[in-house]
Amino acid sequence: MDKILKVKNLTKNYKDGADSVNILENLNIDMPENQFLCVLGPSGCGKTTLIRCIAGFEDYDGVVEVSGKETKGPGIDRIMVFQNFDQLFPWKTVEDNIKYPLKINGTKDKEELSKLAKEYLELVGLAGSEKKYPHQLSGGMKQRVSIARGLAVKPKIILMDEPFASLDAITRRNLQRELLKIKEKENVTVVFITHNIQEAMTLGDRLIVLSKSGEIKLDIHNTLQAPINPATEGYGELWKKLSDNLEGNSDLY
Amino acid sequence: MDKILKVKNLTKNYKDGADSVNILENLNIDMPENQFLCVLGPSGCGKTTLIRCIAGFEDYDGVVEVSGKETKGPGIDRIMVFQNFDQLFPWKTVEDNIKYPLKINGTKDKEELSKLAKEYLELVGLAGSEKKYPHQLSGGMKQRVSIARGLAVKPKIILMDEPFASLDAITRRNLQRELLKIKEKENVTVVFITHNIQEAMTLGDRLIVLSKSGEIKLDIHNTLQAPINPATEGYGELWKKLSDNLEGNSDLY
Amino acid sequence: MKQARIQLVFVASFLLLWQITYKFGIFPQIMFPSIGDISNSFLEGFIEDGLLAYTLYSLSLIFKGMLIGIVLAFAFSSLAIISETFYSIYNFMVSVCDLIPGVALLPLAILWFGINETTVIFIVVHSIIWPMSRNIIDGFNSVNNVYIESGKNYGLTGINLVKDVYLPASFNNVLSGLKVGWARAWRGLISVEMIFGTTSSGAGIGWYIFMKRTNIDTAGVFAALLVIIIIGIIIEYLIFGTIEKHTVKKWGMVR
Amino acid sequence: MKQARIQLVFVASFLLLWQITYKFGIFPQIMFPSIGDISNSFLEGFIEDGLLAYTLYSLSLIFKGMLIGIVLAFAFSSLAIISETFYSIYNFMVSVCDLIPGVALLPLAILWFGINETTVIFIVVHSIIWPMSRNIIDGFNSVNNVYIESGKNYGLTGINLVKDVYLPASFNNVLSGLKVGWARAWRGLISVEMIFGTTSSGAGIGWYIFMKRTNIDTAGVFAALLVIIIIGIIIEYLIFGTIEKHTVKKWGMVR
Amino acid sequence: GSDEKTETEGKYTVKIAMQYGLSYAPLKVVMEQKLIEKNCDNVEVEWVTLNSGTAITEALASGDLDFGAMGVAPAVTAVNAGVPVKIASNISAQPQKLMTNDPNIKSINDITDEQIALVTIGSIQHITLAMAAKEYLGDAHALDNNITAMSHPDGMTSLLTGAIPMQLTSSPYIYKEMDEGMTEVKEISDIWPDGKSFIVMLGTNKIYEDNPEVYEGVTEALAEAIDYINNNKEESAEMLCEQEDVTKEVMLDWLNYPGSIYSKETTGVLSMATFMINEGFIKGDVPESLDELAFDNVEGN
Ligand SMILES: Nc1ncnc2c1ncn2[C@@H]1O[C@H](COP(=O)(O)OP(=O)(O)OP(=O)(O)O)[C@@H](O)[C@H]1O
Ligand SMILES: Nc1ncnc2c1ncn2[C@@H]1O[C@H](COP(=O)(O)OP(=O)(O)OP(=O)(O)O)[C@@H](O)[C@H]1O
Ligand SMILES: [Mg+2]
Ligand SMILES: [Mg+2]
Repeated sequence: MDKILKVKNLTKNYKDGADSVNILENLNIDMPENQFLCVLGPSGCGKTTLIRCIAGFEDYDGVVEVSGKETKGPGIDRIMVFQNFDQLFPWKTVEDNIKYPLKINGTKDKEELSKLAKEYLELVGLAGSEKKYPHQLSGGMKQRVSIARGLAVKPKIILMDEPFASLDAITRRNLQRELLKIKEKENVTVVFITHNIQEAMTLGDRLIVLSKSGEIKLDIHNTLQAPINPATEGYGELWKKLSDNLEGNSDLY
Repeated sequence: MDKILKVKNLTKNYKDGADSVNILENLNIDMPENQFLCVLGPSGCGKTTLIRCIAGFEDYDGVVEVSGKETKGPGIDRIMVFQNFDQLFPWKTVEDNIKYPLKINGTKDKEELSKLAKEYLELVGLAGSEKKYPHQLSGGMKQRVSIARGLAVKPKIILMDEPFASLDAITRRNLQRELLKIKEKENVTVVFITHNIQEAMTLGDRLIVLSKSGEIKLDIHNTLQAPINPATEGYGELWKKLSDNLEGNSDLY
Repeated sequence: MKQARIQLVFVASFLLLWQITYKFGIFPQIMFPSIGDISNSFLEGFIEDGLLAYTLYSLSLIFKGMLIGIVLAFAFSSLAIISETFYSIYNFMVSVCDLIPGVALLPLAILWFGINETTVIFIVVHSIIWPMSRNIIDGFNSVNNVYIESGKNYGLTGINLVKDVYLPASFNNVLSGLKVGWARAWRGLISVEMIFGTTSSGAGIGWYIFMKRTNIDTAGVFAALLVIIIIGIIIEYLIFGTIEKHTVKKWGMVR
Repeated sequence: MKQARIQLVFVASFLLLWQITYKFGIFPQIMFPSIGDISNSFLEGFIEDGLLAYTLYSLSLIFKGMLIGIVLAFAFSSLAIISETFYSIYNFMVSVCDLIPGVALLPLAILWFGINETTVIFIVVHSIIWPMSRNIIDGFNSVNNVYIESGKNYGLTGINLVKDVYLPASFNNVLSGLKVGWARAWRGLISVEMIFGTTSSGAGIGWYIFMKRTNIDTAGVFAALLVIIIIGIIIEYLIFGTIEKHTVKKWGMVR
Repeated sequence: GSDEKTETEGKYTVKIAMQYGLSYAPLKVVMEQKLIEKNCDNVEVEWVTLNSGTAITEALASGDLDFGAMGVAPAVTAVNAGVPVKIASNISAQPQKLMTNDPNIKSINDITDEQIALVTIGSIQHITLAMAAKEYLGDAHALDNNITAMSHPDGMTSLLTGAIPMQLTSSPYIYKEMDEGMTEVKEISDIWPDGKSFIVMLGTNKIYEDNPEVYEGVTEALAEAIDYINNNKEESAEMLCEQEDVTKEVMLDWLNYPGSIYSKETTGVLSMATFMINEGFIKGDVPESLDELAFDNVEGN
């Protein structure tokens, strides 16, 4: 199977002063279609930077290819769910935030749009908040609408930056499950940043750990058998491996 | 010991439309000094709203008392660490963001200020980022600076809204530990919102679970013996109790 | 509304103070008429002097000027956001052109357009396009990056990005620009009407003020200013107020 | 810098176009002098006609006017943020006063201050205080709540909150306001100098333009405008550009 | 604004406003030669140059000015409106002509709806046009709708560039326009022939009554200056050419033109006032004698 996403020799420097350093240096990642890649790494190591480069929001050295073609800037084939709470358009209702990208990408039928908005809002547990404006939502609600907006356009690749960080355990688990379902059904390729090792193990079929200085410290396939939970065979070892590779030592959590 | 914080009959309605509902209704919470209260609850249930009322940023019905005196608006006695990433002043460097509240609250000595800024930045693992502006930080780094800023002023009460949500496991664990140390040393009272049950159990000596509709569903003292980890006696039961009271059912996590 | 009450009290105090100043003869009465005189002039103006026609004529010019000014300011500011090259040029033009007083351009305008409405409208447009562009461009430049990136991510480019993201995201600045532009339009128009008037093709309220001033009819001047103020208040609170309520306020973008 | 290069090309093309227009006699030469004529007038102006003195005088008035205008606009806008009552009044005043053309206020200014520098400065202040206040107030109103809440949380109130939070947080709008104000100050001053005249303490560049026009010395008029433009560019790119670079741009608040 | 002026160190500050242009030449001479200071010991003079009669009138009414020079028509308007001022002296007469670039317009009767540029309504140009209209067309307001208000230079360029067919203006513009081949519509100069008052000096009642010495000092200085110009054209031209930004030769030409008459005696003021009131240009009662418009010292009609 061909690679849908190729990151070749990616080097990123924000060039924001004389002493600015390379955040990422010569990074290489290949992803086949329908892979679910989880990226772990200490705070400030460059995870967000990496997917911003993939999404096309940053200048960088190196090449990012989608389906064999070099990308130039952002595109609807790689949808980003930002780490930022305030990524929804504040001038649009929750519903319209979801409908709008669909509309500009070809779904003109009003009923179809309403149906889709409803469907994805239900998916993230927000049926009933259609008419609210983003400033009327809680942090976690904003995050969920953003996820719904991103999923609704059915991108080839979805780039998610700690999308579940502000969600309670139950909502998070439900969304994890839904995300996996969608991934299979729609054949999406996912790059997913998380700080939660367990989440990474549950979701990813490939796991990357970045070091403090932005290098790939670990890049492995998740061979655990679904459904993955602490009782799954090999869970403990994998957990330990990831945890050990995360900078520093862990004796708790 | 007298109560340092009393929330009496707190009712909050955002009054943003004809069909606006009470987010919180007749809530009562008393906290003695030096208590560490963890608040759990599903996304959108009113946790942020609750501590915003305590902090004095919202209009509400009912009374919030600090050391027996009714509060009127915000005050330096109750420091809030917001859920928002962008709570740092973008026009100040990381260092100045920490120094500034100290300066306006009486610490005039330059060296003293630098020493304090350095100390708290080291605490949150950000030594070396003193001269950066907030827009040059990663999400987790911003969160950590905000925590440092809040702790540095040594408030009587600190209100923390998912402060560790965007931190990796190791940084999070370190900060949890430091927070507990500071709490003991400075005799701070903490209200701490989290979605992480384990975190709540590790940190809180009191645990509150809010229901979807903002009622107090559970309000218990954490009687586990420190150091608390999954092997601690009673850990499993407490975990199950909290988890069961969080709206919905949990069979995973 | 509490606001309206405060404003009413303020206006009433102002009028009272004015009348007291008048009564005590602090200023020569020929230059400082009483409230009564001004009211009389106001009524007389409408009943006898055709003040309504002057007002309507000025309003028609203002609306034409505003329309052209708004369209051009948006078109150019949008272009400036789309193209960096154009940005360099337009930003430069705004800084330069905004400095040139309308009076100084009048001869050129007459040369280009002749002596007619177009010349007046040209000066009005010149009064508003630059400050409005300044507000719009600066507003566009300060739009939160995440909205622009979201927009681009979902496939918006060029004019669509401007229309659907830059514009609503900086709507507060745009409204400021419109308010400043609206005031500038009035001031520009009145100034030009006062130095360049014609009785044949229609005359505006600036001309009316000029006539009253020439005839040392101070009450008449104030009556005409009153007309401008009343129109201004209506536009401010009815039009701009309503727009604000249904946009930036509803969106939680301003207090 | 790429920007500067583009702007240079633009200016060069503009000059070329001007010269071509001139050469082909599209407009009567009495109204449309050549670049050479304008340059000559420019040099002559400084060497023989004391253009420098006129310019400096105008600049001194502008700086006085700007200073007063800025101080007042900030003082009142700050008060408006601190006190809701004052907000209702001041917002109302800004909307109303901004509509009143300086020329129409001239009689009152003469009455209050007599014919002297103060009257001119008064008109300049009137030109800038309202649009600047508009930008400042609207900027203050759109400051992100979390900054204000942080500020209040750390014990800031009243003027300190304005100075340390509102002001830097809305600095982009404030800069817009200053730019618009600066341009308005020039235009206001030139207009008042042109339609009003000189005072006993000196004559400014607007008066210079008036004299040149009266003598149908179009090249002289353009030379004086050139002076204004050059000063404008210096202020824009040196002063405002530098301020922007070291504030809003450094802070990541604008692109 | 008048309070802070008056006596400083026993000196009275007299504040005088003039306008820009050839017609104000005598005041320039007074200023250059410090004639007022020569006439009165205890006087300091503050000169201001404004460019609208209206602003001067307003300053007179406010008490900021003691004297102000302006066209006859605005002067009459001011006195008639009740501003506490009267004419203190005549200053000059200037030729004014209705110039056209349209060879088909030879007489006022040829004018239909063509626009006429003149400096402003209520100006002497406006009133003379109305007088001609009354005389030749039978209605003082017959041409009111043809008027476009424009400053002299703007009007001139508009005329020369063909933007407007006619302009009613005065010297030196008429000379420049004649040089460019513009022709004259005769009747205007007939109705207000050379020599009739053009610019007059207004003084406040206050200075006339409270400070007669100063008042006299100023009017006498003006008379001296007028004499000086009439007798020393060469020197005057030298003195004035810089102000007007022309060569001395040109200035001398202008001063020597038959219509440029400097005199302290008013001519036609009463008739103009009568006309303005009768034809409704200003409201009020027709003055019975010049005394209602001018102080005692003024001679003429
Ligand atoms: N400014 C506001 N205006 C109107 N409604 C609001 C506002 N802020 C919050 N709400 C509503 O109040 C409810 C509680 O919000 P709150 O932010 O307190 O939730 P939370 O418990 O902090 O959730 P999360 O864990 O997702 O942050 C939500 O239903 C939300 O829609
Ligand atoms: N716009 C920027 N300008 C300059 N430096 C930046 C910028 N954004 C991020 N950085 C720097 O790049 C590094 C990586 O940041 P990034 O946001 O990619 O981290 P992250 O791995 O996503 O961290 P977190 O888990 O805390 O979100 C950090 O050191 C940060 O200071
Ligand atoms: Mg990140
Ligand atoms: Mg919350």
